[in-house]
Amino acid sequence: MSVASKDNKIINEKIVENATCTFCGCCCDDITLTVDMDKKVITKAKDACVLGKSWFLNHVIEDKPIARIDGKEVSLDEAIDEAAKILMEAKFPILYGMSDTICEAQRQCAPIMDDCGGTIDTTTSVCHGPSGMAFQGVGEPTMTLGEVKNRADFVMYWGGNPAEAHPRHFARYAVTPEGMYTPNGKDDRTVVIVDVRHTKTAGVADIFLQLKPGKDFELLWMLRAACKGVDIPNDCKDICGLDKEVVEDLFQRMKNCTYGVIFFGMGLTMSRGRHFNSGALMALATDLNEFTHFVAKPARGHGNVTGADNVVSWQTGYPFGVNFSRGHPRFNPGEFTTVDTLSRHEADAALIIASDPVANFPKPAIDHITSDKCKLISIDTKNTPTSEAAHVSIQTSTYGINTGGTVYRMDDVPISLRPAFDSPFPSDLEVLTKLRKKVNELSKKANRPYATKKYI
Amino acid sequence: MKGQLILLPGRSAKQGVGLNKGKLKEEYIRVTTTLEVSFEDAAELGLETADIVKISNHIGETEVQVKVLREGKLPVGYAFIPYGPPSSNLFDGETCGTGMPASKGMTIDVEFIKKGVKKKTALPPKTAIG
Amino acid sequence: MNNEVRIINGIVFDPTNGIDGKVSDIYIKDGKIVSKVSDSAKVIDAKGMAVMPGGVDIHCHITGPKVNLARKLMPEDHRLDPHFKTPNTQSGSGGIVPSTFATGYRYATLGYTTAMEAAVPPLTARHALEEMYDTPIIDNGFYVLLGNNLFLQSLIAEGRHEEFKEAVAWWLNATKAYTVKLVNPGGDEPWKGHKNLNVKDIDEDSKATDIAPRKVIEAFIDAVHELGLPHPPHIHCNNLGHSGNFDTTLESMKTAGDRRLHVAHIQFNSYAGELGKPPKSASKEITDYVNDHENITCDVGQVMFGKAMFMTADAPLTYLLRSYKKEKWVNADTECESGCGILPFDYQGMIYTHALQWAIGLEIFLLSKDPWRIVLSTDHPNGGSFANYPLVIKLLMDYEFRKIAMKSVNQKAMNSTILGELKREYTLNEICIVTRAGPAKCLGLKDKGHLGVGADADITIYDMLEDKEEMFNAPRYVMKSGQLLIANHEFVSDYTDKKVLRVAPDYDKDIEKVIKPFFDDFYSISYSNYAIDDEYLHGTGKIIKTKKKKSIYEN
Amino acid sequence: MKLELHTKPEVPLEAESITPAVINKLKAKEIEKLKIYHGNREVNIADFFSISDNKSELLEVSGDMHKIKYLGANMKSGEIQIEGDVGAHLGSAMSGGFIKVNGNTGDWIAPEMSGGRIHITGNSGHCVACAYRGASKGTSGGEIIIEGNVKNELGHGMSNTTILVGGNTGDFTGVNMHSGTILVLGEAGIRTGAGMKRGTIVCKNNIEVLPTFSYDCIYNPVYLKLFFKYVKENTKFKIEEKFINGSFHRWSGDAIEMNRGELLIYSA
Repeated sequence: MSVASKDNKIINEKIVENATCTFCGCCCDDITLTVDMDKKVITKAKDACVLGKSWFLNHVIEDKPIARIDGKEVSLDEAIDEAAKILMEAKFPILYGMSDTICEAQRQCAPIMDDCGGTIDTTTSVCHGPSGMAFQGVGEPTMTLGEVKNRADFVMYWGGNPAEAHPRHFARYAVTPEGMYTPNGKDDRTVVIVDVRHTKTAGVADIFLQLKPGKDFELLWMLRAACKGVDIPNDCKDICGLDKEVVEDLFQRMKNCTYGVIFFGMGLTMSRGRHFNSGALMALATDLNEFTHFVAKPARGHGNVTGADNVVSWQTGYPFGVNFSRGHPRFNPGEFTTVDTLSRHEADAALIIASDPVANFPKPAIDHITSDKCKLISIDTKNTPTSEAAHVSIQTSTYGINTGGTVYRMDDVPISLRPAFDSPFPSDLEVLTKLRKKVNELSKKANRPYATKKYI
Repeated sequence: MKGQLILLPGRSAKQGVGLNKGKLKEEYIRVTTTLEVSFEDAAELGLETADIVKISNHIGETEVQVKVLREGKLPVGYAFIPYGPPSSNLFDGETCGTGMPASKGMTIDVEFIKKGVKKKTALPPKTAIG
Repeated sequence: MNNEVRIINGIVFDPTNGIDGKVSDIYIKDGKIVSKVSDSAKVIDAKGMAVMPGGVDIHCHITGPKVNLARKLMPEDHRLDPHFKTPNTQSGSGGIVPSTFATGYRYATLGYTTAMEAAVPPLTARHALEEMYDTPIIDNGFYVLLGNNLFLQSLIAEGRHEEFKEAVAWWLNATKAYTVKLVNPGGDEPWKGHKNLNVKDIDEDSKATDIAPRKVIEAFIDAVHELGLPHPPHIHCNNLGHSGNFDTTLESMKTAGDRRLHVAHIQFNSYAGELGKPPKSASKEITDYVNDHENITCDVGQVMFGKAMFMTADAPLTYLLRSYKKEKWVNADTECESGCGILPFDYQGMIYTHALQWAIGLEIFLLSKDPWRIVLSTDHPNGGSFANYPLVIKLLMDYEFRKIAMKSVNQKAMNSTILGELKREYTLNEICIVTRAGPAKCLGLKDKGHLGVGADADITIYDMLEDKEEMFNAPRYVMKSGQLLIANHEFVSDYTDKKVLRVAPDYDKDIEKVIKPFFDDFYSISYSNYAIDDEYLHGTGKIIKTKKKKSIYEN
Repeated sequence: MKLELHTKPEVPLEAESITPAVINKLKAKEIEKLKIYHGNREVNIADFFSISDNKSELLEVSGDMHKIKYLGANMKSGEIQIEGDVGAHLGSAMSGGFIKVNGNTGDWIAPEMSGGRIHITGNSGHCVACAYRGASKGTSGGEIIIEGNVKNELGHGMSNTTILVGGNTGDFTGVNMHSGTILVLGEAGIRTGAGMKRGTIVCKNNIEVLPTFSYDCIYNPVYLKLFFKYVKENTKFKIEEKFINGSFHRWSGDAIEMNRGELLIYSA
């Protein structure tokens, strides 16, 4: 479509309706993009939040090489050959990341590591990995976000800050929308926030509970005991910083609602106790089903990390931290997860896809990944500290803006993307498919002996 | 002036916006080097908004700029910083058998270095408003 | 490349074409069975071996969101059963819910080449299709859960039959499904919206459900009949697993009148006794009805001792079962459409109820007169893993073995059944019907389940062994669409050109105008992002033709 | 047999074949060709260890082995003596025999142990005698003695195992335990005994008790005296007389799991 702009220049404009923003786990799929096809930029992102707008509007096609080895420009095939060679020669390679790419590309990753006998890990391990482990231990009553919109009359956020991390979560799914059995929106819901900080999120609360830092588990445990008929102890205030009456009132509200939901964030998974904190919360939600319908859900973050979880699970049986060095998938968080393998100086090659450990990881891990003991390969859409430190660096196009594909919303609902404009860079899918083929060829040539029996 | 606080790194919208512009760009760097402390602690430590402080623990150290919060926003004794390279400098690689480094609630030393210039507030880009 | 194959000297079992153990040759070209091939065709000598069409599983749970949740839930189970990499195949994890790669390979090593996923919520059907593409070798298709769809229920309640039918057709197209699945129709609303209640009577029209389950069942049977789908609705009846539920099952089947209906895992619906008390067998009442009514097909859902995993859209049932052993449990509600419950389980021979369930399944097999309408299944993984199929076959084919097996389980349960008196032994031909020819016919798959000219060259060749469990556990050759995958029990190649079987009935485009407002109000994703693009089939889609029939509401 | 590490592995080395049952059957030459796994490569033991015959049933292994996993895995009988640090999964699924470590160990010591003894003179990592992720039950027997400190999740989901710790423990000691006994002579971390079903946790120092535990009484059971006597005879732990004869605060819990476990904290 061509339209006249203000100064009467004709610009070549395209409208993309119902586009999906992949910045946070909300995956809002109702965004209307206006694209300037000449300049290759998105000029408007109607209905997107502040994060979404900055995601769409800041995307420009940069003038930079597709592939580099040690900073020198090379062809894509040369870079892929070099990457495949490094991975096959390595004795303990790891593949990490995958949160900012589509499922179709993620699907290529586990087979690559299967062929070269490495470890595959996703950003889940430093996000809601502990919740995943807790899920394996206690299970979880859960739901899709539409159920919250339609039914929930009790909504709780625990240890998260959706106002800043998932800005449209309130309006689209959980607090204000008018649903089937919640025709009056927020008036039909009680919103409770539990956090140690008075964040922006606390502003929407009907009830804000400021917890003593690090006492999430204790409060959850008291509520669980309350489900079994144990009284809230009198020294409740000393234990968790909340008055006994407040906790009792909270418990009554949880018990007496019709459809209750708890969203929880990394305040639980990242603090002391980790998987036991989120496990206690899931167990509490399970216990509450004795009285009413109650569900819980981790408010998962970045892009398509939920998709990575799903893909790795269906291909290997385990959600993250999966090792193939003995010819079949093995799972043990803490042993095969990226932070550990790097901090313990074990990995001798690292393929980082669409994520940035050099900026976000703990210092000991960064020290190893940037050392010459570990050959670093990066596939990313943007320049990051990781791509700059990498031996082989490949630039790809951006999902959801330049390429289509599937992403999973935080509640495991898959959504197809509608790209806005094309990019001169290859897609992750294209690069990884080529790499998978190359690694497979090399592995057939290497002909390593395959194990056939269980060793332990 | 030196004291101890417990650090609670986390996400913020500004950090998310900065991330999209590019991790090597100014805005992201500015956001991720801002340490939020409570009103009470600032008084105790004699800190004011825009002061440059060194924060450190047994893993590493980094220099950040202070932002003093209004009363009641943060519990006393705690400090907040958005995730980013500076906060990474203080994380331990220990994951307690979970794969997740303890990136909330580590004790840090805070030491005053010098007075700083007040930063411009990192507003979202113009085009993004409305 | 010469893609012709000649299988010679084999003992051929092809019940569809009336061949019962006759030594003859089979010719294959371009993935199909043909009447002759050139002399340069590759020869497989199957002397002394049984040649059968590839197995068809009509009801299992192997792909989709709930399967993946169950997979994630069980690391300790995967750990005990690794699936190793070979030069031709990828690694995976086994256990009660294997990873996708392991699922495909393990079905193939039992001689199965087609397996239908029995329950996928429409909202997450994309996920199921993606997983199917990662499940090697076997052809798939899935049944879409529509029985608790609130929009469709409201159309039924308002008597808008034409629009209902069009909407069902739209949903089948939008999700790329094979047929409709009803699970505990009407049960989701009381569960989600009324503090975990359930419906108990198929004529119940309480406050919790605006519509009685029978009305829903009837409407779907009619719609699917009129749309002319190759396979009727698949129903998981109300009250599944409860003592005394056989009445509900009979009533559900009667609702169909003379129209077709497939009752899934019928064993779980064949219990006499009082609600809340230990069950008794009602296999006779159920099989009597099935024997007399040619419109009814069913699969057994045989319970096998050992590990199992409840994984069903019948969420209240899993919650009820959780109360016995408070272990990990998953509930997953899907907006406007479905529920889901997941619970790891162990069937133990010494427990009365479990032993009785095992016996009821076998009774149903042995009492049913028409093997073409009763399909072998364990409702994998609800009654046990599909890896149990060879053992089920041995139990059916060997009366003496059955008697020995009966001795090692709960005797009170055995004394309350007539299993010991049933001396019938299945023949190889009958086994071939209940595992291949029958399910293919039930599904309306004309190219599968037989070895006549024009059929897909999905062929399994077993060594003729005395021990039937051993025989069916390790086929010597397995061929998919004419490509040899297993030769001498080893994988020789990895087949990727698999198919997703689906239907695409025509519908009136105006129905979208009726559906869309509901989406805008009550769904959390946009209407235009709901229907699945063809690219999710990765070029593997295969449409089975439908034939519209006259509406019974027209005069 | 005596195995001495001559080359440090660069990446994790998995050496489940180093157990008395495998080694004692073979001659030194044959042992050299046993397979172990260096990352994803199959290598011979001789690539990393020098082997000498000490004409004894005792299997001696020495060197800095913090990257070596699965030593003594599946062990049913016999004895291993380890000089130096070892890595994860020591004594995995062992059902009998004795492993002595003069040094520190990594994480995941003795998962799924059902019998035998492990004695570690140094410190140990996380998840000692812990159930694998997803499983509700961990070890089902055996005895573990650690003279130094242990980190988190000691005895997670264990039943019937006895664990004696001379130093401190991390958080969640005895979490979800089914039965068995844990003795902590140093400081225990927070949330000790969370979700425990039965079993006993004895602490010499005061701990922060979870709100779901309820205080019963002070008492001085006879079986504890016998237990301490046993500990004194079998370890080098310093156990003072006043501790042996002392009284203990008894807390019962976890209320979430029917209150049948006990937490004994030394009073005076």
